[in-house]
Amino acid sequence: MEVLVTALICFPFLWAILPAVIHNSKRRAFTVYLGCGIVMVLSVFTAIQWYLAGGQTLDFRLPYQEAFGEIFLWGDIFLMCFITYLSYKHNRLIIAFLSIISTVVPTILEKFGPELPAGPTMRFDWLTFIMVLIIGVVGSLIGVYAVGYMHGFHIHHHKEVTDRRSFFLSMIFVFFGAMFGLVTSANLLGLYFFWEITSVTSFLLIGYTRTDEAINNSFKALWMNLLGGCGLAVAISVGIIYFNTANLYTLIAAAVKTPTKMLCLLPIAMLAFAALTKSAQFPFSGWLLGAMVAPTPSSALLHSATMVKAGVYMLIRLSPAMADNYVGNMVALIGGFTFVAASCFAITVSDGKKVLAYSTISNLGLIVACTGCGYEETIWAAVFLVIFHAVSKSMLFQCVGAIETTIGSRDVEDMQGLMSIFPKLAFILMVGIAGMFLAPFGMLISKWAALKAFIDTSSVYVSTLMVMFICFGSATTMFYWTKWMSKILGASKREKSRDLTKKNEYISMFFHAFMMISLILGFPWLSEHVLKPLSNDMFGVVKQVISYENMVIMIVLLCGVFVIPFINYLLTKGQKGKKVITYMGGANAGDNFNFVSATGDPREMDISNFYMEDLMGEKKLFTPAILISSFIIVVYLIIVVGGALQ
Amino acid sequence: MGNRSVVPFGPQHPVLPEPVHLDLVLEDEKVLAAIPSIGFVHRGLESLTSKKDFNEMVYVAERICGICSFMHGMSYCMALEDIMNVEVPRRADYLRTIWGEMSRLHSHLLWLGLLADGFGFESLFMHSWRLREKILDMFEASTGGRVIFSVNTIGGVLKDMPADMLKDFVRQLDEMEKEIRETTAIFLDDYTVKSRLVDIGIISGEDAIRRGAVGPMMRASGINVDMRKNGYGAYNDIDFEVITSNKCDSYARCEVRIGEIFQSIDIIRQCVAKIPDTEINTKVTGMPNGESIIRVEQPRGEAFYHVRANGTKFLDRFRVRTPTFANIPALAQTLQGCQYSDVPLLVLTIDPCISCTER
Amino acid sequence: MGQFLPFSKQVLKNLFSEPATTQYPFVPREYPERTRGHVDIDKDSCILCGMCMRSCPPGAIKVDRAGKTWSINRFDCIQCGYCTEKCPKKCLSITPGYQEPGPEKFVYMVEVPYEPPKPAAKPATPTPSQS
Amino acid sequence: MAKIHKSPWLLHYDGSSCNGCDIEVLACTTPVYDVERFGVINTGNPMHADIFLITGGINSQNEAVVKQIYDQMPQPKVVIAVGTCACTGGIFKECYNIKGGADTVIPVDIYVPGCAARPESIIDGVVKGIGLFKEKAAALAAQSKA
Amino acid sequence: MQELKTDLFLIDKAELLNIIMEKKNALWRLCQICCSYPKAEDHFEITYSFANGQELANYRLIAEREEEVPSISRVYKSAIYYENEMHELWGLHVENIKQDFHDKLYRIDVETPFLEKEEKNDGE
Amino acid sequence: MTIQTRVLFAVLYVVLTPFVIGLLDGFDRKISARMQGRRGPSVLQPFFDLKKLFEKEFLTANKMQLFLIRSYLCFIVLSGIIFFAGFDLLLVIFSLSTAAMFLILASTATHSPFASQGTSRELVQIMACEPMELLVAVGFYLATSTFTVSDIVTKSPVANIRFLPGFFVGFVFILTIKFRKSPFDISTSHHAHQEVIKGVTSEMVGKEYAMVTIAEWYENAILLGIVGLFFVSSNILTVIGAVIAILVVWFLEILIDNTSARVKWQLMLKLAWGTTIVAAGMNLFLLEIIRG
Ligand code: NFV
Ligand code: SF4
Ligand code: SF4
Ligand code: SF4
Repeated sequence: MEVLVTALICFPFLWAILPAVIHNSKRRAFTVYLGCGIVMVLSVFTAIQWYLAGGQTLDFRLPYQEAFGEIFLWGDIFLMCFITYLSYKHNRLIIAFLSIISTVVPTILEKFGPELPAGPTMRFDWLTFIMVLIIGVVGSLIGVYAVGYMHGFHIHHHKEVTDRRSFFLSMIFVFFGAMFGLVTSANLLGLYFFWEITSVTSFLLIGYTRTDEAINNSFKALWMNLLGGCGLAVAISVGIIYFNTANLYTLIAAAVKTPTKMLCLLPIAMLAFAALTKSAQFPFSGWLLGAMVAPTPSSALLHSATMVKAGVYMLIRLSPAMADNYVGNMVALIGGFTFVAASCFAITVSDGKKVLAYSTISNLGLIVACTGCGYEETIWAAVFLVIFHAVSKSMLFQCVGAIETTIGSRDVEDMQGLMSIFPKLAFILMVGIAGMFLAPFGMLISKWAALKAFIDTSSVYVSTLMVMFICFGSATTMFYWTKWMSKILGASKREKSRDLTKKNEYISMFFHAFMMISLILGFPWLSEHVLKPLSNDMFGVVKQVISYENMVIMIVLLCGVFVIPFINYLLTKGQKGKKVITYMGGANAGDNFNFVSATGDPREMDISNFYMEDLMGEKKLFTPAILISSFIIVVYLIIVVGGALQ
Repeated sequence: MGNRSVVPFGPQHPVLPEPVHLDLVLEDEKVLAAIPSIGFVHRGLESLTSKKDFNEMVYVAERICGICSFMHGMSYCMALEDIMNVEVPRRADYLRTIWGEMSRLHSHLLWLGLLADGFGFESLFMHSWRLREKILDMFEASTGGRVIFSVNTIGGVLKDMPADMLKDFVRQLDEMEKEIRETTAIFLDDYTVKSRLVDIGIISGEDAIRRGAVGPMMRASGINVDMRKNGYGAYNDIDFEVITSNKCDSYARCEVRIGEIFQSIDIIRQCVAKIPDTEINTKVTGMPNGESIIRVEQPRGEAFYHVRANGTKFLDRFRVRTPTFANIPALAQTLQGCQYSDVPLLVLTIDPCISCTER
Repeated sequence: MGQFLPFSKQVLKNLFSEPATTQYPFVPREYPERTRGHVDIDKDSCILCGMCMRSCPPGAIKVDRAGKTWSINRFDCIQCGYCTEKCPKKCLSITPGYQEPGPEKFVYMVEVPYEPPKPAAKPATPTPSQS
Repeated sequence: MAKIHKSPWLLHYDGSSCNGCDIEVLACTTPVYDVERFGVINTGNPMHADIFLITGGINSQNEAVVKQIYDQMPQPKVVIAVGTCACTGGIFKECYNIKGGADTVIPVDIYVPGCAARPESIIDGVVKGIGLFKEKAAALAAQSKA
Repeated sequence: MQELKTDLFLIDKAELLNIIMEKKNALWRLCQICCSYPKAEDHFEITYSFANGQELANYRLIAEREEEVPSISRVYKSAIYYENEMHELWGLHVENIKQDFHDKLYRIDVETPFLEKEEKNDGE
Repeated sequence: MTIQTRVLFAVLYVVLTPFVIGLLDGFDRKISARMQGRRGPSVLQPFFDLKKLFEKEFLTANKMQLFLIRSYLCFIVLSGIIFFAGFDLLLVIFSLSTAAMFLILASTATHSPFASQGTSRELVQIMACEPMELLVAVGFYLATSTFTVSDIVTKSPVANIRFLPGFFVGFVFILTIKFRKSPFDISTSHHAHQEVIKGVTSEMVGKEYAMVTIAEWYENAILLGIVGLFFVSSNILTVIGAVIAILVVWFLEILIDNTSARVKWQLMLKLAWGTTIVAAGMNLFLLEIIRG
């Protein structure tokens, strides 16, 4: 096991060198495919190995742990220097400052602070198992997709951007390595190193095109993530100074044992803070939106489908320590608030990628809220959502990217009638959207569990607020997804044209769709054999989250969603109806797309959805949302820090 | 195109009984641009002067519109009387005034109903129209027609109203007044109604003048213009105040028209009290030769009659500029930036009469 | 702000009182005497002068002097009453009761018993009306 | 009291009338005449309508509109021409822009004369239309069975 | 400017815009523009009517058959309907109307129906 | 609840709803007419309408519409079965919103201006109602610690309205939206004409429209059922109270329908959410405090 995990972490880092040095595009593509294949196989193999071995929590040290420790240390320092250099170059000293603080403090403590007991530095348990699978499978599919996409990006669409694909592809591998490291580390120092790597790689990926906007956004991402890094640094320092440990689990255990002691909560709060920044919750959601400038889906989906999961992963880890305390309340409120606010913003934007970005933030908000609650049900729901979200988001991003290549726009309004011109793309899009909000799928089950749990939460205020957040959030979520869906199914204005989507993009997308559907179908199994042991591990109780009865209903609904339309489709196929032009008050010019205008000539009819910018537009509500969420965070942090210092 | 909709509105549309067409550019439901189109009821009846002689034209003029038909007939006759220098008997003037005010009453009640229909208040629509039926009954009893009366003739009117009939009408109007007051109060007080009218479709007095608006549209913007003050018919004997409002919005237009309903009732009462006992028409002979411009206050505002005769029985030019025609530019302005759901309402607040407009 | 549901008083009153609806097709309607329903002819006094035909704005009346018929297309008549005014014999009148709707437009024709006193008793071309 | 139970939904379109007939059509739906007694609803949407009440003599601009609306009504459907204008063109038939009568554009089933057609007369027309509608529906059913 | 009868003045083309501006600045409202073609006189008569309160003022412009008349739609926006109508129904040439419907204000089959009538009558 | 009773209730629901709600609809039209001073149609009119609609020729602008509408109907019935067979209330609401999605897809499939505008408004309506619907389920959970309808009925010793007055007020408020009654009848016009003609149903011809009508009846049955749920307890006699309550609410909706103008969607959204937050939110908060 140790070896496998080490391989999992080290392999991508090493493999990253290959695309960087190979410049022949065919051969480079081959290396990337191969690398992704290996990563996928390796991760699946590791996971299965572990599963077959009985699914016990494994605590272990890496082989050559000391050597790794040194690498981490110097790696941290290298990253710090790198960032300092860049920020000096671009005249953003505040970033250098953040970076230096967050690196220097733990480093000094580690070097010169008290000697820490040598315990296990890694852990592999159910959550790791899931995360490894997500990163391995979804991540490597993204890798496959990226090769084709980036080819199209440079060769066909954006000739003006310098071709730095070698760099891009190798960064993807670096990223995999860091993510694997992140989800397996138990030692905060190791975790911190990987954490910083993800921040920096994402910074580099966002700035890929080197336009002004890209550079600005990349720095935005950087400072927000570094701020989170600072939180992590504080947590490490507190851990080392007060608890004499840098082990995540020790800290969690301490907090679980004495939830009323603020000092114990402090590192948890700091870690949670870091996680909030990483998972792009309000007020730190800006960076994820900014990330959308990166070459369309590849990096965007890296962020939405995988990187943000780092934050969520951390919160799920922490959640037993957050049950019914200040930290938990803070996280839950931020999550709930983000859920509502981001879904409101998602209504007001029409750029497909932006909708996806906001919906990511919003869904993550729901997950975060679940973790903040810290009950078995919510963890169950949170993990469930993580899985669904990863698959469907990755699929959606790829799909929007492919659509952009094909129809030349990623605006939702331009996807009118996609179903009849590019049915394959539309099908994938539909599956993805359905997976995000339709009746028996992921979101719904999680909402169900979350509502139940929040009603039972002990804090009256939090409970009331959270219930409201969820109720309103689910209404707004429904709005933007449905309007998108209805756009796709509408009548099409465009001519059929050639589908420019690459084969490998399709392979990746269909594989996702397949996964999605099997996840949906296999959800009782998943619940029974993965999620239950998971919450059992975390809380030590086995609880049937969803009753047998409801399980049956959900399955009935599920079949309903597929079977009812299908049967009806078959039944109505033979119906003969006379074709008639649509009703336009008698002004139809004869083809449903034009009407007789006021001047007597045909004029093209356009139909667009509601965006409600006056009501809940970014311009109007973004600043208040940031203020409210900052307020929540600041107040709770003051409570915790103040309490700890007393 | 981004998130803009470009959609047609009408010509066939149940909110408006008459065909109106607009090209709308919407953002969500906000109207960014609205281009009205007219011509769905354009019959070209001004050209009938070459086919019908000036006497038959009375009946054509009446059929410009079924709502303000009486006044069209009357103004046409007034124009020809002016050209031919005919003195109309005083009683005929009074009768014309009474019928004219009854027309205004029925037109305003009709409008109130349509407005209620436009904002989805079905029972209020039904109420207003039920009240209006009584006026129509009065019309039928006095002229024989419900909407087209054919009582005007060049030189006076064709039918007289006996004194007891007039008394009976006044009695009926007294009874109705209470009911009308109850019903119109809803337009002015109800929360949901107000949410649809207040501050919607604002047009300032100056803008109204610049765009040539007339009638209640103008008076609701605080401009005191009423052709009745020119003193045609019996109006120079009647005592009345022009009703204006300074709110400039849809609510003000509603307010002004409601005020005019009661004003009309009052004018009818005064007329009945003062009506002299003379002939009802004078014999007219000869051919018209000359030109006349007549302005009459229709329910919807000032109607502008321009008649030019050349000494034969076929007129040279018969031109009607109806109030709705004059109000369309003002309407186009109020439509800018309103909500989609306000579109029919704003169209209704000018009290459109397309058949008048397009003749 | 305005009042909430101020109309409910009247609405409830209506609910419990007799509706205003007439029972029309089941109970026939009574018309006031002046109602202009349709044009009737007193065929005995008609002299087939054709005045009505020439004055009718939509041209609904046809007078056939040779065939001795007077006919009216009631689907074309606009009940303006101009013919009744113009008729020298005042044999036309406009009376309550309207033409039944139906699937076909038809012409109502009466034979006029009038005997012209002598041929060419009338001028061949009528002078313009009302000079 | 005999009842006429059916549910013919009306569509009313003003094909260049003077308005007089239109307001009388509307008056039919209001309390005093209340055609809803026969299940009549004024829908305003051709897709749902059974009876097409057309007023006015149809001008050139309206011709296409009237045809289009007529085509959008599903069978069985009945067209009623309301008012003298819609029957023959009436006083406007000599105008340069009037086609003259609704039957110049679409087949008309019932003519309701009158200027303006009285509500009673319109009700009679509608009741006749309902009868015709029944027949047409039966014919359609027979046809679809065959 | 020459007074024809009460409130009716004959003006020529050069005066038109001045008068219009004057009226506009004094906040008069445009009542109507009427075009006619009296058989006997064989030219267009275009009558512009303005009102202020109860006051009325009419100005008449004489134009030959093919003569171009300046548009006042840039001063009085509401004039577009009148001017388009004159152009469409009478065939009067109005120079650059602010919003030209190009004979589609009323979509009629007959071209300039009012003038054709005149011609027919002339021929009789 | 035994499986037999569940099946029985479900079957009763499927079979009786069209008759009961159809009749209520007929009375609704009659009462509305009387309120407007008219005589109104026969109470059986809704059935005549349906019959006629099914007999009409089938015209279509887009073939897809029919199967989407059928799916809509099936889903509504399915949700009703879940409700009346006594399963989870929250799932009923979720599946209702899934059903609504089919309606929306059906109406946009045609690319018609009025249907599309109506659809957008329909979406706003759903968005306006959904929080309150979910909160009703939450309320019942707070009062009875279960989402399951059968348990809510059998386990509550007294009618839950005692604990949930705020929820009830909020729910009755959004019922006006759900029943498509006047102040909020903005996406389809059941009454007096409006700018989007028939909105969502503009393009639905004959049997399509009939199916939508039936689906609405089935949905109304569920909603009225939820109203009843506030009033029933384990005591069987409370059913009478529930029926009376349903009738009163139903009459109230008719009254509101006849005494208000249609408002704009912005105001509707604000009012609906405002009421939800104030009425249901306060009640929720108080209940939470009581529960500790
Ligand atoms: N009042 C009036 Fe007319 C006239 N003239 C107007 O636009 O209604 Ni038919
Ligand atoms: S009433 Fe009028 S339309 Fe009828 S026949 Fe007499 S003149 Fe002709
Ligand atoms: S005008 Fe009188 S008399 Fe002469 S034909 Fe006609 S009906 Fe007969
Ligand atoms: S028949 Fe008479 S009332 Fe009816 S539209 Fe024609 S002119 Fe008007």
